[in-house]
Amino acid sequence: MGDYILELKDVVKTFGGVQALKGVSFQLKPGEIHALMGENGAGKSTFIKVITGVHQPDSGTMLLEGEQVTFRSPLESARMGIAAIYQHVTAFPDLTVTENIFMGQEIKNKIGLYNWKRMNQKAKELIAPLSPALDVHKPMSALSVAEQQLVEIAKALSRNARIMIMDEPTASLTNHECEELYRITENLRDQGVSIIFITHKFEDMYRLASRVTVFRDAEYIGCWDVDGITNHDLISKMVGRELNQMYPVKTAQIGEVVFAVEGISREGYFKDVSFDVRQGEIVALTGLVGAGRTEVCQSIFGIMPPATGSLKLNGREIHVRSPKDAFRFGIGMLPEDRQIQGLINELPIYQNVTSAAMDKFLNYGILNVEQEKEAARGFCQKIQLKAESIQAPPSSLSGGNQQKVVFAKLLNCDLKVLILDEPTKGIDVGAKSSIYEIMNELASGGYAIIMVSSEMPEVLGMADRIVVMKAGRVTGTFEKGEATQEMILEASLRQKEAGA
Amino acid sequence: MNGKKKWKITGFLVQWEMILIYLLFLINILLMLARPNLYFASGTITSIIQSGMDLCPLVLGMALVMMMGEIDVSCAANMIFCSMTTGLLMDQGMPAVVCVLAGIATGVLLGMFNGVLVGYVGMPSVIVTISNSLFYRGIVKIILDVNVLRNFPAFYTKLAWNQIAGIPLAMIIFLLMAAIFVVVLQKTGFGRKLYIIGNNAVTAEYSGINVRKTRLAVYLIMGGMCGIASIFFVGRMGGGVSSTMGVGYEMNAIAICALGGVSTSGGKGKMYGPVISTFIMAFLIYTLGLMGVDANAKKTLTGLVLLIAVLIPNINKDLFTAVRRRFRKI
Amino acid sequence: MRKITGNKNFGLMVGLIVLLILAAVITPDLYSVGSLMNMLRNNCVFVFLAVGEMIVIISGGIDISISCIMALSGCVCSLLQFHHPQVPVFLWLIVAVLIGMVCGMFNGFVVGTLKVTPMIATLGTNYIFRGLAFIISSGAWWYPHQYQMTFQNFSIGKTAGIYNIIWFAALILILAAVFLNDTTPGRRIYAVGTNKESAKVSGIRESRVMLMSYTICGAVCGLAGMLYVANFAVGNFAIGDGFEMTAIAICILGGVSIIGGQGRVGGVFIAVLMMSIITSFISMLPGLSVWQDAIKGAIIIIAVGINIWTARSTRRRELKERGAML
Amino acid sequence: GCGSKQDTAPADTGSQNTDASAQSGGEKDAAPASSNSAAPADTSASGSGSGDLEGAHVLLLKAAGTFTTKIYEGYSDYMESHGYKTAEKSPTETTVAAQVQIIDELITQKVASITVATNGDAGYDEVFKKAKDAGIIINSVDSACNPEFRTIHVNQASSESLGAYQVRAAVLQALGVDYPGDNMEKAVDDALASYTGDELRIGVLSASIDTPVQNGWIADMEKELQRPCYQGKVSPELDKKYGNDDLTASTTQAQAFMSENKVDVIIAPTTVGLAAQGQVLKQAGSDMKVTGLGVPSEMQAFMPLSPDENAFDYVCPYMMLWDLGHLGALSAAATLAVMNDGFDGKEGSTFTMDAWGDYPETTFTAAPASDGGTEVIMDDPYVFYKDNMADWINKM
Ligand SMILES: Nc1ncnc2c1ncn2[C@@H]1O[C@H](COP(=O)(O)OP(=O)(O)OP(=O)(O)O)[C@@H](O)[C@H]1O
Ligand SMILES: Nc1ncnc2c1ncn2[C@@H]1O[C@H](COP(=O)(O)OP(=O)(O)OP(=O)(O)O)[C@@H](O)[C@H]1O
Ligand SMILES: [Mg+2]
Ligand SMILES: [Mg+2]
Repeated sequence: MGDYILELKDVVKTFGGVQALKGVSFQLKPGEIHALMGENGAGKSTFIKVITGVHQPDSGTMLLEGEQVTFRSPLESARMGIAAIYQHVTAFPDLTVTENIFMGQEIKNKIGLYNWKRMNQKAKELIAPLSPALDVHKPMSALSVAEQQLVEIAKALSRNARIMIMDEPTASLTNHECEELYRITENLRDQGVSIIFITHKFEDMYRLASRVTVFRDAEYIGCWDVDGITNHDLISKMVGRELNQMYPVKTAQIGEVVFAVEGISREGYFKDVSFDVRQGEIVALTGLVGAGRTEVCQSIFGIMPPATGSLKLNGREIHVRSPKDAFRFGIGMLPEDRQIQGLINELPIYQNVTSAAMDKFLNYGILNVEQEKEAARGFCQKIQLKAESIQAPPSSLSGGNQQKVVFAKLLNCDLKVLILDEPTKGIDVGAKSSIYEIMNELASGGYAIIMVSSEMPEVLGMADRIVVMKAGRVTGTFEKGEATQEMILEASLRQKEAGA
Repeated sequence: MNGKKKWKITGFLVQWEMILIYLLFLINILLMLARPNLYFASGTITSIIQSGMDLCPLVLGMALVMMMGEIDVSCAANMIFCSMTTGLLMDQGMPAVVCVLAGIATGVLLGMFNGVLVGYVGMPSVIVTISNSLFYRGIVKIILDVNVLRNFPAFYTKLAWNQIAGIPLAMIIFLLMAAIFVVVLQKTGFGRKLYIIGNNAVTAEYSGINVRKTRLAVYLIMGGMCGIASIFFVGRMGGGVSSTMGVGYEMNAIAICALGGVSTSGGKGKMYGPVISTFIMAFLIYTLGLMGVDANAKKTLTGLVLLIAVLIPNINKDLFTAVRRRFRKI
Repeated sequence: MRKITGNKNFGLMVGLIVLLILAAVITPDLYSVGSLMNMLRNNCVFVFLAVGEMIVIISGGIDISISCIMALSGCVCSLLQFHHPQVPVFLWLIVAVLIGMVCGMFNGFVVGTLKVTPMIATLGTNYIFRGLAFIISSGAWWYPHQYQMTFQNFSIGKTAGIYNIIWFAALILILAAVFLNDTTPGRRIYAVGTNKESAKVSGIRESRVMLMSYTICGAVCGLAGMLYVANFAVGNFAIGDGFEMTAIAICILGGVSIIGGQGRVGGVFIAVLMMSIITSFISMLPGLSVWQDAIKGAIIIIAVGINIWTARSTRRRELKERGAML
Repeated sequence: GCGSKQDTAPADTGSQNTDASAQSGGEKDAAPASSNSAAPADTSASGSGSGDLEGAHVLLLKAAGTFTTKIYEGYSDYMESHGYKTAEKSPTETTVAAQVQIIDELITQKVASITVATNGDAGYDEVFKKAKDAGIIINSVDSACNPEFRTIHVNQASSESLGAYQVRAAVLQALGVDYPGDNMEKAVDDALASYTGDELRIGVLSASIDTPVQNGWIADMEKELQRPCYQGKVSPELDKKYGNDDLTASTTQAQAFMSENKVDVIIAPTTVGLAAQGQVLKQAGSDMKVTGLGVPSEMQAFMPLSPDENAFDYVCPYMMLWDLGHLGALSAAATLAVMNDGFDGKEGSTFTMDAWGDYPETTFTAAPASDGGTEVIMDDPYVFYKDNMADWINKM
């Protein structure tokens, strides 16, 4: 039995009526990096939570170094040397970075009180390799999503665990930070830590993992050595069917400029940002963490209107003071953080879908619910949403399917310009490709699309034009053909604007 | 995602609003058994219902406010302020219609003040309305001082105390208003917005809902309902008002809404709930009174009933899933 | 300078200073040592209530029943010390705290374990505790001659020239500050208040933390009840009616976030001072007795407004600094 | 002339309140508390607990408390000795709404009569109308209700005399004059005639701002101050503060009086206010005096208890009230007169109260009241001072 540090057999977990795990098995060797992959809703996150004791399995056994164990709370697993970074950032927004890092393993002085000084100091040391400028005294809520993710990583690292589990840690990181994370992860492995690494990105897997386990529809599909498996095989194992082309061939006719951003600035966020987007075109907005892309999008969308500069729709200047205005002008946005900005977790899916354009279903002020459901059903089919029913709340869906609900919401509005902030963050290959498909279709249908993305292949694969930002300024604009990964990276590190 | 969800009788029978109805029946049966002579005497039921109607407009408004995830602790003070406006204008000899409308307009105005502070300035509603409660009542105390207003339109007392064919007038008006509120909350886009904001105000904002305006609108409605409540209240109080009246009514209104299944954190519940629980409270308190329960024991019991009632849905949910699972196995 | 204006309680402190100056000009009598001490002494009860309420609010709950816990403990202590004068008085201190703890535990159980919304749960127990207080006291009042001097001395006796009740309040403030800032259970309260989900995956049990915060709140309010009756040497089941609202107002004025996760003892302390001064100040202005409520309400709104405004301007300044770096 | 009759009569009444004194047993100290706690048990025994109130006579006072209990003892004693069922139904909160609710319940329960002390000036009209339509007799006691609906108001003492008594006592105390016996009016005239100091200022610590009966007394205090003997000697303006009959509020206001040091003496026409003010002054060791309306047992810590003490060693040298039990019994008599003897409360009409305790059979005449209705006045206010306090603290 000594072969495996962690072994799970026939683990079953149900939530109400939903079977999240149907008897899955899994083995982790000491000192390996083991990738866990699978479509959205395959049960990966649930599996992790069963390991760490957040959820208790209905049946099945878990062996830690050959000994059978059961964890009734994450504290118990932590005590046994298992650390985890969960998929949805599990930060305490009002507590400082330091405290978040040391939650559960506080440093205390002789009489049992917190030693804030030492904790702050150690926190700084832990976070420095990941993000040197981060102020550990700041509350978590003041950080961007990516920065929060970095803190979560630092927190897991501080545990000195034997087993480290990371659930999509790279989902909101840019290439640069991913590299840093790879380095750290490899370091850990070299120190003998066993690592489970959940991801939707193949490059993560190739780069790090020696073995990969695939789940599909709550079932265990198999485990392979990374060396012996091809991309194509893996995808078909994950989706259960053949998936030929990740990025669709663009069919859209690019037309006139629909929407132009001219020299907008907002103090402390971004300065003098200009770009435009044409009918049928997909413009990617990329850059490193904290480049201010999200803020530019929010400005355009009316969440926090720009202080100076102007927006032009079809050549006419428009004033967008609120998202309501934006929708009226035909500008819609898929926000970065779907949990906080995109979903209404307690209301049924169909009400989520119709929430941005309820007026369509109003008769003399009364909502026509049947019509609403009809429309929602249509959109959900279009994006292949996996849900029990459109009456179910989004909280019962997996991360990827939740994102699809937000997507369906935008489809329901009649838009001209679509802003997609990290549209495929945490979405599996199957869903990703169908979202690319949809984007392509929309572009063909005459939409102008602005896509914020940190994933280089996605940027290169989907965009007609690429706008790179660095520290609140545009540092480069590239046409589809001319851009390479190196050029983009160079631009995102460049000090001064180079001009388009 | 498949087709329509089937309407299930079991699901219908155990939903919260139905449980409230059972509760109402239970209290009735209790009273019927304990005091048959009183229960079947003419006028008893009418009196009971009338006794619970003095704050019904507050309940309706509060349900909207709570649905949105906010609260209004100032409604009782607002209500007294409205009564004062009407009363003072009546003393000036203004036509009754003008006075009543001015009273309601006052309510809307005070509601607007709440709404602007909550919606536009971004203060938490609890603090805004607690301090405005002090503020509004404080002004009433300053203006009225030791004086009492007794000059109110005659229909006030008729509304609260008269009946048509044994049916209390106040109840008829209440049910009419309740019908409007049910439609507004359950059927209209406006109502849906309240659910959305109550669940996740940020998402609401990103979905193009003008959250500030909606918040303001709800507080305006609440203010208006305070104005209307002043009619019911002053009527019930026999057409007289002084500065300290109606203290604690806001808590009663909140308790009734909570009993009705409206969550204080927003986004949950239906309008029927508070409507039914308005009657439950009336019956409960009156019944305890008729059974000779001492005024203080009455309070303790009311508290227990409130607690047990809000506990039922939790127990009920577990029970329901257990039952469902068993049926599925068969 | 920036550090001062950037402080979360800046608005409050400005308000407090303005009030102090105003009071000094208009009612200089307020500043005689005796008046000041009496003012503090009689408002100490709000220190207890607000600290208790604060702990509950930080954990993400709210407690409407605090004044009733206070009344219950006040009644029981009054009754006992009257009927059993031979028992050493410090025992009543323990009794008071225990009664409060039991009540608080019940609240915590209903909120934490049974998962009833805090507002409603404590609205319910509010009625229950007050009713119990009535039943225990049979509606009777206790008057000064019915209180032993040793019992009264808990509040009105002096140590080092300062009333004991003020010492108690200071002790509670310090304990609360250390507890909330530097101990694991204290930080757990913030953790649960700021994000329940995260707390769950960090192995913090929400139900236990809620139980703890309500129990502590209850204990402090129980103590408050005893010291309150000892202070005034008058007691009945109705004491403290409506204090919960004042306590909540003080908390929010002191910068405690009503949705949980944020709040500091210092802010609450300043807020209590401010409220006490307002009350005493207004009651000393002849003819202004009826203005009390209106002025209190207006001041809370304005103070909270200033707090929001300073928070915003701090943020603006931060952004400006960052803007310079762009 | 206020005195000699009452001086003896109420003093003997103690033997009448058999319940209370029996309960209080031998222990002197324990007496007030145990009689307090015994009272609600009495209440339930006499009907309210058993629930069926049809045909019962109900006393509905402002709120539960010693004051209420003592009045009800007299009321039920008189009623029961005449063979009638009684109940006491005072609310928990001193609010109009609570009383309206209770009255409505009582109507449904078909009680025979309601004797009420209202919590406010307004708010009862409709429910009283409903009660009248149901044939229920309505009288008021202590705090009058709308004359349109009551048959008679049973007033403990005329408002004028209460106003005047309290002002006189206050002025005398400010001048350091001990209770002069029956003629306070003359004593005030004498004392002020020789007074040459600064204009005296009187503070009033009242209950809530809209308590009608208190406002009436305060108005009558101001009227008393218009008398020529006060001109230039005592300020006609009263410095009014309101303690809402709440301990903290009353104490805060009481302390304000002390800190401001602007008034020379304080009148608290409410038992809660008087005790609060007494406590504040006593604890501070202040020279300021307070008088007003108080219950002896509640005030024993602030008053002289034996004739050989110096009254001015205490913060409240003397104060006044009336015999609460007697007031209850008189209200019962008035109700029975309306029910059985056709007493209609018209001005000049009379009824006879049977001998009760040591009060002999007395005939009362309905006189016009200031609110336009009629009232019977029980007596002049009764003054408690060092000679009689010791007797009274066990009885009231
Ligand atoms: N707390 C829960 N209650 C009910 N259902 C749940 C819960 N958590 C997960 N599920 C369901 O369990 C299934 C597996 O979800 P899980 O989050 O583990 O998927 P995943 O593989 O991590 O997907 P993704 O890649 O999108 O993160 C989904 O169908 C989801 O809806
Ligand atoms: N709530 C906040 N408080 C303070 N600063 C913030 C906040 N949100 C974002 N920022 C700052 O604004 C800048 C840009 O934000 P952000 O990181 O969201 O940009 P981005 O390019 O969209 O990056 P990404 O989407 O990869 O996170 C960063 O410096 C970030 O630290
Ligand atoms: Mg997942
Ligand atoms: Mg971003």
